[in-house]
Amino acid sequence: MPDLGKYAFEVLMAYGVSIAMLLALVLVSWRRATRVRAQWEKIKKNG
Amino acid sequence: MIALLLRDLRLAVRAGGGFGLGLAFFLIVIVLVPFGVGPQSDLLTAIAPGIFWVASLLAALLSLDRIFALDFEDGSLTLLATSPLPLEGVGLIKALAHWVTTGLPLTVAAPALGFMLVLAPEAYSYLLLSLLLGTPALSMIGTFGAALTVGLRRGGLLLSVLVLPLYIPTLIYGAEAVRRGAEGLDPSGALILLGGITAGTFAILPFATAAVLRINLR
Amino acid sequence: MIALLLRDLRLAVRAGGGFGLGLAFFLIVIVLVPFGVGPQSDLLTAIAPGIFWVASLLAALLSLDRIFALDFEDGSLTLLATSPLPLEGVGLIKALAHWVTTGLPLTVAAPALGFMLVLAPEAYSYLLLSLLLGTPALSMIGTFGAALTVGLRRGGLLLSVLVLPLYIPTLIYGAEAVRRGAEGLDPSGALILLGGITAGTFAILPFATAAVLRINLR
Amino acid sequence: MSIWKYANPTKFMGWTAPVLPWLFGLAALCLGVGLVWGFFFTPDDFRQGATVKIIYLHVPAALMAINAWIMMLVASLIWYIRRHHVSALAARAAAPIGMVMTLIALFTGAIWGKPIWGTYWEFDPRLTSFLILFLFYLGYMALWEAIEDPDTAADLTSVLCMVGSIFAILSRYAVLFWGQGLHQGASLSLDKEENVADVFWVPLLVCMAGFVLLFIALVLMRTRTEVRARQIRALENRARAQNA
Amino acid sequence: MLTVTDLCCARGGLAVLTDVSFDVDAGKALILRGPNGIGKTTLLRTMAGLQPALAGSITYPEDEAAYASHADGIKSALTVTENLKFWADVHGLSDPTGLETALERFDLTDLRERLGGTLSAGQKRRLGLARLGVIGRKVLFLDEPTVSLDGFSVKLFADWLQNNHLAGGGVAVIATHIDLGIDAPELDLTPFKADPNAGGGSDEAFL
Amino acid sequence: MLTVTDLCCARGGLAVLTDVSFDVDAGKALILRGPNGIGKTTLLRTMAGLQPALAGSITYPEDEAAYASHADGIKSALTVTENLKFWADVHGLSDPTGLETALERFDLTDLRERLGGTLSAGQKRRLGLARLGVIGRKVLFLDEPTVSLDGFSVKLFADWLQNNHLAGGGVAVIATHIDLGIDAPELDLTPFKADPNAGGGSDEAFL
Ligand code: HEM
Ligand SMILES: Nc1ncnc2c1ncn2[C@@H]1O[C@H](COP(=O)(O)OP(=O)(O)OP(=O)(O)O)[C@@H](O)[C@H]1O
Ligand SMILES: Nc1ncnc2c1ncn2[C@@H]1O[C@H](COP(=O)(O)OP(=O)(O)OP(=O)(O)O)[C@@H](O)[C@H]1O
Ligand SMILES: [Mg+2]
Ligand SMILES: [Mg+2]
Repeated sequence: MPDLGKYAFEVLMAYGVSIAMLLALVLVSWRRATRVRAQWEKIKKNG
Repeated sequence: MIALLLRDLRLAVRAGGGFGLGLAFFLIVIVLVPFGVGPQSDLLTAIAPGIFWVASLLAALLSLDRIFALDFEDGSLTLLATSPLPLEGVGLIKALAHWVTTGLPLTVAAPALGFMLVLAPEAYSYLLLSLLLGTPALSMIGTFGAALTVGLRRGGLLLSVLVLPLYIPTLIYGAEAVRRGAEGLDPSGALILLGGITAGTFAILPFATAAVLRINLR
Repeated sequence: MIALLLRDLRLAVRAGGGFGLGLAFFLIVIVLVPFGVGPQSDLLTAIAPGIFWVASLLAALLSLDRIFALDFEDGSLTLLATSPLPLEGVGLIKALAHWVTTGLPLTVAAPALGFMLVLAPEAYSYLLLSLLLGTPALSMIGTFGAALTVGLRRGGLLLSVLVLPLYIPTLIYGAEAVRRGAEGLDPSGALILLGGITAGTFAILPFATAAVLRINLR
Repeated sequence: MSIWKYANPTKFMGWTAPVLPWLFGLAALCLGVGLVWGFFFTPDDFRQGATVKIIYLHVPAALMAINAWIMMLVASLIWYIRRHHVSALAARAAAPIGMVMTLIALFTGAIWGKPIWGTYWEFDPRLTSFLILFLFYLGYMALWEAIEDPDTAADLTSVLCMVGSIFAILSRYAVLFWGQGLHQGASLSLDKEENVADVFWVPLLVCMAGFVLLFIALVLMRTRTEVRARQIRALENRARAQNA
Repeated sequence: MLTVTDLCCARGGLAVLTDVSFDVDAGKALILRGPNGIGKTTLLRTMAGLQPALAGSITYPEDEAAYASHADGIKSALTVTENLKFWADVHGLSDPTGLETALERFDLTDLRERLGGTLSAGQKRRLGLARLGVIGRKVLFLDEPTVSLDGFSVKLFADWLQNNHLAGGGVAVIATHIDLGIDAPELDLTPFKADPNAGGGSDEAFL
Repeated sequence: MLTVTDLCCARGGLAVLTDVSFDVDAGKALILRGPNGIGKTTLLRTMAGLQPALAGSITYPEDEAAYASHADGIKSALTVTENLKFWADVHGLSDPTGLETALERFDLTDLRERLGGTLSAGQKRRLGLARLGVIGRKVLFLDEPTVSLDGFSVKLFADWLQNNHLAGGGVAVIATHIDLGIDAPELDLTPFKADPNAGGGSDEAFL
């Protein structure tokens, strides 16, 4: 862990929140992708 | 009654993102003010409490005309009037649905927007509290106004003119509470009065709303 | 085209006082701000140019959804689309009618309301001039927004969300011109840019409006 | 055979399926390397201290926020002129990503501002124009959500995107009218003398590559989802027509 | 079940119809006829309690009236089922079989998941009529119920009216210009037209 | 005068009708028939140029089409005369005699100073039809023009259509469920119903 000095809070906060936002975006996209795909396969199968 | 509330909320969500939009308008008014007033942050801090309340009021106002207009135009309101639901209940539910789609999201979001107007840090909690206490009154008063103007074309603008004076006490106490909070004074007096206004409007206005609706449906 | 303009103006006058209402809303916003912000006059002087412009913008905004909505609902718009009038012309005329009923009265009245916000005396003429130059752009941009959302229920709120970011340049130049006037600086740069925006919107947006209307009428 | 054939929905679904995992892998690799390098293995700036490390998120996010809008503009034009469905759907898919990028840039910028300028928020032209960009994303997405018919939605949002772009540029110049703000100008110019020192520069480049790759991967994945959703809609419509 | 005595009704401040009297027994329908503008809509709205009568009396069991006109109260953003279910709920009848029956009787089963806004004119009308099937009201006031319906759908409606509604002891007053194919007495309103000089209405005080 | 060849039209992303072809000569009318939801409205809107055709061609003299549906474009705040005059002006025909004739033919003379909003359903419809009389268009696409009209008014309309419009060399395509009493060929649209599997429409790309 590097020494972030008196700005530790700011830097960690920036990294934490940004990475969380990116992950949330990926997660949301992926969840919707799987859900829509499942729905599509169901419909495909039924006719 | 629950059926009506659920239907209204569902319609709000389906027809173009209901929840988000009242909020979005609020956000945009908050954003516009600095564009108009200019970028000096001490000036913004000074006007922030007032602007937040004026913006909530305008966000509430803008969606008022839709409270009854759509139901009036497609005939639902006539059908509701001949249904077993009392019109007082209809008025109350409509106000509630309006608050849930407009006042509530705006209240929750306001603190997050404080930075835009460089709001004083002490004022955040009072902003939340005053909006929570005051916005239901805005919805109820607005519902009454919407009922007054429901049959009229171009009712929207007339509605604002009728409703804005009725909004003034709520606005004054609401903004004053936040301002006192920002300056470190005791805002409890203003908050109590705000709560009183809300309680009073909900006690009286559903009846006025129903009376006015009956006249407009004739 | 003249027939359409006359009809729209006549409808505005008949259906609940068209001319008066945009103005009344403007007035009421100007009145509300001191209630929200509190009565310190130097603070009001500082924010007056911005508030005047924000209020004009909101007054314009509030009546936007009616530009096409009524004609759409009663079928007139479909009939106009199959009439010999080009839809570009319809868009232009609608913007013009909106300006005459909203922007123009507001421009004329604004200087008379200056005292409410303790506007600096030097700024009065620039307030008038900037509103005269800028409000037509607000109407034209708003007409485009109204055309975008014409088919949608609850379009009113969505419309504001779409239109407000488009209003920002006009707002900035307009308020800046008045502020510079108030501070005794040279506002001609801002005024020229304001005029440029108005000219530009009137050159481009009627076409976008027509395209969008055609899509919405499908 | 032209490149347009890849814009056919079925073709599109075909060629993106195998590409996608690679793109995600590459994006994760670049981001991981870049961010770890930036966070752990770069020195502090002599003036800003540890806060320079924020640059590895702030700058790529800011770049992608603008580029996403440009991509949407291009996609909108393609839809409007050539009516390739995938193009419209890709524009729709990109908007939320662009918005998140804008948010990241705003957020990291705000956090950075506190130690450097002493305030989280200031109406500086650069900052303000990002805020306006955020509003444009908001309106664009709201319009997509509000319209029932997908083709109408595609048409209207593409016109909005075109008109909006003009006004976004106008806004950019309008905020400059307030005068020069606190934010530094572009220092990633080709003229290397004035650039950020190499120690910061290389990991920054890696991060930027990571953001670009992530953006592409996400757009493809989200576009695939939109295509699927349209396929479902089409199948349902057909089933309904058969019943009626 | 429905008794109207010496009813006068007004529209726009002017008396339109005077001294209308009739009786409708349980299980019977009455068809209102008359040229455009004679006052059929006005009469129906007055009977439904939507506007006050100038004079005369209307009696029917309380809380049993329903009114239907061109404006069906159909929400474009709700599906057919949701639309119907809402009205059933408002009337306190959330029993799903009633809803199913109504969907079936008005040939809406295939359209049940369609949004209200995507129906054709006649399909919308059928939905509006199906509402009458789910609210369980006995006294119906119907204003041109079969506008835009094709022949088959008109029969569906007549059938429902006769075999479900009337057979169940309901009554209906229907204004229409076309032939519904149900056997019911007709009442031509032309003789009841108010004399323009007769007064009545809120304008009278000023004449 | 009006030629439609192999027309396919779509609604809500799905093909509704395919391969519709017909000719209407000057002075003739065509009546469209078909059950609710078959696509009459869609066909008329496509022909009027309000929505694009999927395939096929429609030819008629340019700037001669007029479309009329339930939504008449009547402004409640304008009088009957003002409403008509507006549409005449928009079509560049400000000649007052045309307006007078139209008022007379549709029995609106007594109502001329009434506001649009105070008309009864049938009177409104007559006003909507009178609009067709003042705009001087030759190719009319009419969607259920006689909804809510009483027998007498239907005759007025049929009369105007036959003796003024068609006799003057116009053509008309009319969708209706009732009998208009004009002698014109009928076209049943049922055989042209699009096969749900056939594709077409914007959904096709996704199937
Ligand atoms: C919310 C606030 C902020 C926003 C919206 C913002 C926006 C941007 C944008 C758009 C860029 C890319 C410009 C380009 O590549 O030409 C950028 C770059 C940069 N920003 Fe910010 N910024 C914000 C706050 C800050 C703060 C507080 C700092 C710290 C002092 C900062 C430092 C930088 C630096 C060092 C760059 C590097 C790229 C360059 O110099 O061109 N930013 N910012
Ligand atoms: N907006 C829409 N989205 C999807 N489908 C639609 C939409 N509007 C209409 N439809 C469907 O398209 C078909 C054709 O509708 P259209 O309105 O043309 O029928 P119509 O023949 O005019 O019927 P009617 O006699 O009831 O007026 C119908 O099955 C209808 O349900
Ligand atoms: N708001 C109003 N103000 C003034 N007069 C009105 C108003 N509404 C209707 N009228 C008039 O009242 C009379 C009765 O109208 P009503 O709508 O009851 O007729 P109707 O028998 O239903 O006709 P239709 O068969 O055309 O529907 C008509 O002459 C009409 O012009
Ligand atoms: Mg009637
Ligand atoms: Mg139809």
